[in-house]
Amino acid sequence: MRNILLLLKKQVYEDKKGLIIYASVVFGLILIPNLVMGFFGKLPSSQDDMGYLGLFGNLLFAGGFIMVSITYAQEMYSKVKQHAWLMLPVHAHEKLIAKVIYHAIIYPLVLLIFIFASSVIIEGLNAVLFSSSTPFLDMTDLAVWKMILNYLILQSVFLLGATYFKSANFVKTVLSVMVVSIVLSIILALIARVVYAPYAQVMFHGGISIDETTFIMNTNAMNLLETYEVIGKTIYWALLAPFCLVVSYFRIREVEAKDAV
Amino acid sequence: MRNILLLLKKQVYEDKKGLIIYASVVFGLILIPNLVMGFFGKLPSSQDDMGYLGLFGNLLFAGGFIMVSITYAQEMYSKVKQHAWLMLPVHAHEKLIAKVIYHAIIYPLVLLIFIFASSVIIEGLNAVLFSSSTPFLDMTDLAVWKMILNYLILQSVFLLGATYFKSANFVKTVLSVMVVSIVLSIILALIARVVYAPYAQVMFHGGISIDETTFIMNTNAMNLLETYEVIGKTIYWALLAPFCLVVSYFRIREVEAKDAV
Amino acid sequence: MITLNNLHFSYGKKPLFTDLKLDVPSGNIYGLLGMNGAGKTTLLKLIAGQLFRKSGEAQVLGFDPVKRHPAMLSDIFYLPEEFYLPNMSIATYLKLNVPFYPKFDQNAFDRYISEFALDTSQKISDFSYGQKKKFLLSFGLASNTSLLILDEPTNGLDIPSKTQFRRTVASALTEERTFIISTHQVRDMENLIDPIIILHDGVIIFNASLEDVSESIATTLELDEPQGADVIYSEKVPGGYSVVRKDPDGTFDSGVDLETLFNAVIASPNSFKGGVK
Amino acid sequence: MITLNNLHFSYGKKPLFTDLKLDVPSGNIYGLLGMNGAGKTTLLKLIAGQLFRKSGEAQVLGFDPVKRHPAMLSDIFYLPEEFYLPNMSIATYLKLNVPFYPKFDQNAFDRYISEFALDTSQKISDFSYGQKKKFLLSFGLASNTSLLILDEPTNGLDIPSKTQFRRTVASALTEERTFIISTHQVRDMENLIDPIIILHDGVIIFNASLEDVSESIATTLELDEPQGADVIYSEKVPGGYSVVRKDPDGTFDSGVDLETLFNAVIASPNSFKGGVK
Repeated sequence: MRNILLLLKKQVYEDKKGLIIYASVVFGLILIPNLVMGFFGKLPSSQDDMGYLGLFGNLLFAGGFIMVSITYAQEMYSKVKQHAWLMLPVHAHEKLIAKVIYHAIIYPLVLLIFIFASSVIIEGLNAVLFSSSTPFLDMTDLAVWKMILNYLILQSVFLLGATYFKSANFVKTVLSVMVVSIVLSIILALIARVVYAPYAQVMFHGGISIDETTFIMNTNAMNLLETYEVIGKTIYWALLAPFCLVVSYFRIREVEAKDAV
Repeated sequence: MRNILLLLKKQVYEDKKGLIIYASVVFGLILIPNLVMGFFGKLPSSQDDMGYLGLFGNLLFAGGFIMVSITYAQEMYSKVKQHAWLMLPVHAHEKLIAKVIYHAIIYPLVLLIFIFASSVIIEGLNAVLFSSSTPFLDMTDLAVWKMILNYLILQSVFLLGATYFKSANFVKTVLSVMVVSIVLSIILALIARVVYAPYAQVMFHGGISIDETTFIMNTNAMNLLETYEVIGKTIYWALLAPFCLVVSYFRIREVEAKDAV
Repeated sequence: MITLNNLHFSYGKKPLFTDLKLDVPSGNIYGLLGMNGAGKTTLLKLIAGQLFRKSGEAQVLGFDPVKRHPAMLSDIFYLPEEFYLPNMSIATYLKLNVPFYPKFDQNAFDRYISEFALDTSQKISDFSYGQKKKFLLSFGLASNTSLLILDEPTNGLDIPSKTQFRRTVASALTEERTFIISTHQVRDMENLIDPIIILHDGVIIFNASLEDVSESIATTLELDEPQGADVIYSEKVPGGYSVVRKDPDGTFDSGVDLETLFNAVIASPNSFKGGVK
Repeated sequence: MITLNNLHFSYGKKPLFTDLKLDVPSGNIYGLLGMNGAGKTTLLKLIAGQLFRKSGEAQVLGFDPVKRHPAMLSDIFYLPEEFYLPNMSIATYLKLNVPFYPKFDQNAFDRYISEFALDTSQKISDFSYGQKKKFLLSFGLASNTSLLILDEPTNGLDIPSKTQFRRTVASALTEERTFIISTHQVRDMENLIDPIIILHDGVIIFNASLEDVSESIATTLELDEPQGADVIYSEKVPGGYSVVRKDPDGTFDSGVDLETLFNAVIASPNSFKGGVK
């Protein structure tokens, strides 16, 4: 626990400059177009706060995935920095947990507070300068927390990519996800063809005569579909992240000096 | 001339591996979804060849801008590679011209031929496997050459960014272009307000009584608008690229060892 | 302290070490010598747990290095040839890194820093390569780790700093500490490194203290080409011949020139006490 | 060959050189010595046109270096401490780079490559640091450029390679060629570098040939702490004192120990012929 806190402190100090730049750029990118639109009297109507929510979502997903991708490439696989990574006297699981806390928990919460604070400042300015009154980012909005939950799952995929690939891990992760999705959908389509072939035959070629059998079979098919949905959801919500974490842990434990690029 | 040819040869040899990877990834990204869609019998209809044209456009602009950005960051501003860049016995203008020929002329043409060849191979496959017959990329399409002309102009902006900024030049170039656009549009809007204020007053507050004066003034306003359009087009088509090239030339001539990051 | 036995290691298919043996007791400054590509840095990385052996046994400070146990890592300081220091002040660096090294001694650190004449107000990323090395060395020495691994520590140091380096390292040696210094700059290390370990073609062909060596041989500078059965090795140098002679009776009262010894060992390892075929 | 006059240069606001003067005639192997941060590499980069002076005059091979004229660059070979080699074979590297060096001699290149025992079938990016250095050195020597600038050339070379380096560079010297070797490893360079240039605090405090120096002084190793008015400098070393004495009559018939000379010059530059206040 002590080591994890020490690692988090270290990470924050070492990332400080980059995070300040990141925050300034984001704030500038909200502020400047806002001022321009305010100047031309074209600020959005008061009910439309999708702007902040959308911005939060974009920064959460894109920013978070990129941060996860960069951190391992720069520390674990970097020729000059890997030495410090390997020699730091902490367990592999402590390194992983510290990074996961940093990217999966601290980052979303800090980002949420930051976007909220930015929205307060900017809408305050709008109210004073242009007498406009768009609402702030609504932190109690369920959509916000759904995004964060999905981010928690999906960032683990990028964590796996970042620890698995030695170089260009972001691009390779995206490509791998694409390839895996395509292969999975082909397999699912084949299964669907095989499994549902009899129902499909009955349904499409059985004419309009609805007899008892068809009903039963259709009910079975619906049950099957529901089963698939449950399986899919379980895999996504319960198994994907732990799987990615465990594989990442083994990569971190087994990384060697010759893996640096 | 001899030096420029030698530089081009050097560039091709040094980029060879990266270019082969790039080409393979692109080809794979066309081929795989195509096979999947073919398998499910969902290939696009025969008249729709926007796919190849759009792909060409995306790769031309995004790929080209990224290549320009990377090349200077990796050679002129890289701590380890800058030494070779500075000590190579050629003039600064020869280095610039070789890079411009490589990125602005060779890249679009090779990409065009590559996408055309890919389209031939893939549509050939489609015809054999799925008896589909989408047309190849049409190299005589005016849209292709308009894209290339626009690319010629716009890549010079990224060239300027790549030579001007020592680090993160791609991001900084995009941000600069955004800021410049915003500032320009504010200035233009202000000018428009000042210049057209009398016409606007007449037009909006003069009621429905259309007298001779209003007509003459409106004609003048139209002439002014046309003048602005001509000015804008001249700046874009004739002045932007030479300006960027000249500034880039001076940056290349004046880069020093202490600029490396 | 360090025991390697039957160690096998290879990059890809080409084996670098087959059946490497090494036993390093504590309390000395070992000099690890070898030609480019002999595997000195690989050996250091195997000891530090940065590389995993293919087979064989290894024990470092009582741990298997591949486990990278924090208790082992916090008792090792490894100064590599290439390193990175973050953009922060010395004080911040210490605040973030000292907690991982329980035996760290702040007073000793301050002393080393002033011995190496480092400016504590400067950011460590603004230091020159030589200054960064002196900073890391101060940190490592003050950490009081049992094992210090230094890879080419005098590369990049100027002449006065090299003198200071010799003095500081010599003064930091205790019974419980072990230094392993890998270097080509043996002349910088004269009178510092004592047991000499020579790695050649993936084998440790020499592992002996200079005292033992000088009991049986002598290195001399002679004007004429040397003759006689007692000549083990000779090479032409400006001003004559550097000669290694058998000298079991102590006829020649001379120190051992490390460069000549190294060349002689590479040429015929089994002529030396401590040398192996 | 090289003339610098009134040279001013600074990084940011802190001036490094104010009013630097240097005159380097051709046909020698100059040794450029100085402490970390003295500005040795900066001086080399100013000569090669990689940095621009703030004011003053500079002429290198008849050109102003800031112009970076191809005719000047193709007559300079500069081996830096850090370098990058692309992922290709030696043959491809030569095919792409030789056309820029009109005086390149393929036979000489093959000879150097075999002297340094480099494997021509390997890709140059797979070479070790030391091998890459030997490859670049072979390329530079074979290019027959009038000026060769070598920054710490023996860093990373093993003991046999250093010996080979001395031999190869000594044999490549002609009347028309000039070497400037910047180094801290002066013991690797003994009997190679002759006019010694010492840069200290942004000023060239010493520029003289060793022959001139040994006419007026001698460096000796003495057992007792040296006394007498003729002692210019002394330092404690293991086994006694390294002493620099005035010796206008040639009483002491000894060579000049470069490390001791360097320390003595830093301590009191104006006691030496060739030294300046």
